[in-house]
Amino acid sequence: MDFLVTHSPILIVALPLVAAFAIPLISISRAGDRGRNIFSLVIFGLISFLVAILAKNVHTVGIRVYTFGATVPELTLPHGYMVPVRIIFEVDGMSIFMGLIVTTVALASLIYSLHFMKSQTGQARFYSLMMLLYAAMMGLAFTGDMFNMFVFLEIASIAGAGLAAYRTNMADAVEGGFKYIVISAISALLVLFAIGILYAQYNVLNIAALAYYMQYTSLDMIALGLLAGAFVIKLAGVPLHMWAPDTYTVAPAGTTPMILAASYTSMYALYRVTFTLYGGQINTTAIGWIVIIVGVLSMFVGVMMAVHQTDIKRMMAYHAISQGGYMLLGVGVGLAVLTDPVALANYGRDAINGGIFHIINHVFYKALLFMTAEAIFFRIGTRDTNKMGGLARNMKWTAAFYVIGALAISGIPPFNGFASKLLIYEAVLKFNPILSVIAMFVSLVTLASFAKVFYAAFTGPEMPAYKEVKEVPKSMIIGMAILATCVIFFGLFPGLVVNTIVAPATNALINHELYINAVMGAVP
Amino acid sequence: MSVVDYGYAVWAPLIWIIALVVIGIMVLIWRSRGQKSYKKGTAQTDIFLSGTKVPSEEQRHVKSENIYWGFFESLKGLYRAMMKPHTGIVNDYLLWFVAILAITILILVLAG
Amino acid sequence: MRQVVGLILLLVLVAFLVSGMLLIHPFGDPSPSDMDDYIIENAQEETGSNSVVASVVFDYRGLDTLGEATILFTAVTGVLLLVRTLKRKEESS
Amino acid sequence: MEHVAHNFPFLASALLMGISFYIVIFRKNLIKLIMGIGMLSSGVNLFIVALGYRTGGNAPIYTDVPEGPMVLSVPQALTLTSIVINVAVLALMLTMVVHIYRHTGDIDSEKSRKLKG
Amino acid sequence: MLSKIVRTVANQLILFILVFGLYVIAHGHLTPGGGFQGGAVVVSGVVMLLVAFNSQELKKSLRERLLTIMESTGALIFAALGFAGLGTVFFYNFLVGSPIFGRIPEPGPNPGDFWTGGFIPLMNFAVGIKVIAGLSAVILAIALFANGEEMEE
Repeated sequence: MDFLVTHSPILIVALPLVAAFAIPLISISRAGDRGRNIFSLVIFGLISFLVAILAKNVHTVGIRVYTFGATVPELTLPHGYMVPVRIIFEVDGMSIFMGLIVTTVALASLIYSLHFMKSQTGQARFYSLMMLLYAAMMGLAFTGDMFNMFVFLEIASIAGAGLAAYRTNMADAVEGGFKYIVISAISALLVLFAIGILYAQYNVLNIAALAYYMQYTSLDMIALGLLAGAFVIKLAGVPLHMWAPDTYTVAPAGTTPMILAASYTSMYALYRVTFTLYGGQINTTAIGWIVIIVGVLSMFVGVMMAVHQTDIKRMMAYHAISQGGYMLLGVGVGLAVLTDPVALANYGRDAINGGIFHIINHVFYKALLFMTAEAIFFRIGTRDTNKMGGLARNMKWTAAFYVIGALAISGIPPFNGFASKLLIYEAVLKFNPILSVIAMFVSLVTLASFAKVFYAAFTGPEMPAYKEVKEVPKSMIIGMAILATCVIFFGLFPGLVVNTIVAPATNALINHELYINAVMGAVP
Repeated sequence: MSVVDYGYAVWAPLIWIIALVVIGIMVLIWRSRGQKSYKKGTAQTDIFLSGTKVPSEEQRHVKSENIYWGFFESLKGLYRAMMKPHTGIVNDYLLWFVAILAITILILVLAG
Repeated sequence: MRQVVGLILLLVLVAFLVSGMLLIHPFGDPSPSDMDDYIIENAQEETGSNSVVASVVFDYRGLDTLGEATILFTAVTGVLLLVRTLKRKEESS
Repeated sequence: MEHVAHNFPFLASALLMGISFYIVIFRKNLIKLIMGIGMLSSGVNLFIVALGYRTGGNAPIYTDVPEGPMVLSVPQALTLTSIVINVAVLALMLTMVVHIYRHTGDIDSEKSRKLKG
Repeated sequence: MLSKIVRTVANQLILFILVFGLYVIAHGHLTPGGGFQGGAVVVSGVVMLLVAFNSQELKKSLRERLLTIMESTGALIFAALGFAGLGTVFFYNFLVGSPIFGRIPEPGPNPGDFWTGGFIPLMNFAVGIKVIAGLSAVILAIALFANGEEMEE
């Protein structure tokens, strides 16, 4: 038990890697597909247990550091030196928050895929890539080293692109995957260039050490611009969002939520860079306003494009962009007032709370919605809402889950979307009322567009073509039920969630001295 | 534990749900006091299009592209402007990317 | 039009990059270099390897190399997944 | 001016990045786009490996090394990693381009486009 | 399928390329080189065979099943060497001071001793196996796919 607590940060990342390496061997061995599925489920159960242990540990004892190759995990600095030489994992409230999100979504996606993937070829490599994507996201959330972050970013990009292009018999699938890999490769290379600039000035690669030595020269400005742009295009913020609908639309069912979660791990990387790496040095108003403007644009353009769509998954992808704008708005407001303690205590902390709380809410209900859309595609073989109608008569569970997700995303109480959106409204109203009004209007249009799709797809007379459509199989229903339960629970007990996992994440973002001291020891 | 307290506002879902249930019960009571002679399936409920033949159910279902027709019609200009950047060409995505990078670095350098 | 605006902004970006390059420490004397000095001094005792690069790649930054190998594995898996045979019929497209 | 003479490798890498940006923006051929991405990564690798150079330094390998300073070793390790990453990404991209050509009979990014709006 | 001269020369040359690649892999902790570089050298020989013979001929000898097993095994060995240090810390160089590869060279310039480096030579071997199998699989798969054939599933 003590062993597990000590080594949980690396075990959480290394076990999926080993599982991904072993899955091809297992599925060509005598165990076959069945053995491989059981193996994946067992590994995921173990990892979820480890994540729970680590979360409890981090929330009680504070930041955990893990130095690779040292004689003890806490030995971050070699004796007599003030530079960390080895790679360090640093797990604070924000990291473990992302870890909880990713683990829940990945578990649901895996269970959902089990039946969805039957009668497909290349299943072994599919599950291997899913494991790799999960491991990359966890590593990106846990790492405390800039170059290591770049490596995990690349793993996530390649695995996500391979999964998005899975249906190679459809031309648009390959195109969506290709756009994703091109965007990811170029943004990752710019991140590497920025890392090179930082390394040239301070000769360290550790985030805490960089923040400790940071002087914000004009080279650091260029590096900050490159990092911010690269992470914004990875999290699909307007006007850099155009790849997201193409990729989310074509990705097969279980993987769309995971690619969505991957985009929010890059949002975590953006917060890590802006708050922790640069937060101590600069007056963050400029970068804060950049984030706010990107957020407002994302909310408005995303939702306006979404109402217009007829492809159901494309509409949901545009809504994902629009909801990402809420998070950027909330955290951007907090970032803009970060250097002003009065405003921060007054509303900035609530704004960051709302923005971060919205990440977990949105990932859960958007993953649920994507799964319902893929369930429809699984049964009737089309994503075009013009061809749908009367599906609720035969697919009752899917319709119910769709209604839950739609009410949650459009901020109808008592579902979880309302709790976080209310936080954002209240806080932003004090910062700048116009932004809050825009946010409420966007929420309204969201409800309208989901009502439209619900009417077109689920209600209405029974279409003659879909008379013998059946409900989707059990494993898919279980996968959706997990997320629906989370949505309702988070809606009913928002206070519990905010106080337990969201507040530590906010504190971790605001008090970056703690993050630095965990590695550099003395107070800067 | 179910309550979020912002210091200046409070959101309590359970209380909200209780209120919802109470209102629902009141609505049901009100509805039960309605007209009793209403029967489904009789001539009372048929559609009457001034004698012309009523189309079948499948044709009556409104397709999703026809919903909110007026909304899109009134915002045609906005949508034309908004569809223009969404070309779907990967080179344009990268053009946007480079442009935003340049503007961001410019703003940061100017802000100091 | 689009070409012109794109070219101008591209030139702005390149100008920023070039001006940034002029601000970096002169080519040939990296300063500060604490981390690398530590590694060059202590690599032999700590890892027993003559090649400092090898000790950095596999010992000091071993996780990066694990990630690197993982990336290669990921790419191979993705390529073999994309060129797989579709004989067992997949979902209706 | 002497700065230009000193930092020539850094300037070369920046200009290489600029050229590759021009390629990936204004060349519609997908193969040329992939070549541009390869050039971009070459520029970044050149920049990082040039960061670690010491004037008159030897390779940081103690086997029969002559006396003198040693160049920094971490940038070389980072470049090694990023080169392998670049190989992996390009292989995946080329496979996808072959698929796109199979489906649409064209590798022009505008003519072979299915998703828009 | 090129001319008989080319095929004969390639058949003889592949042996030398293989030996040189293995040398680069084995001395990665003493000289420039290592797992990735040596693996790339070996795969260049595979590419030469691919040019000399055509892809169907090569497919007969390099089966996808074999390549998959080799690659997964190499990756698993590499990860296992990291896990083996878990007694202290992940990636702890636990072989320094042990009989195998455990010697410590005298500081400063020295002629170099093969039995040094802790787990670095073993990791070089694991990465070498992995790179050889992976890159050969990629090249073969793309070559076959471009000719419109398929590797066996």
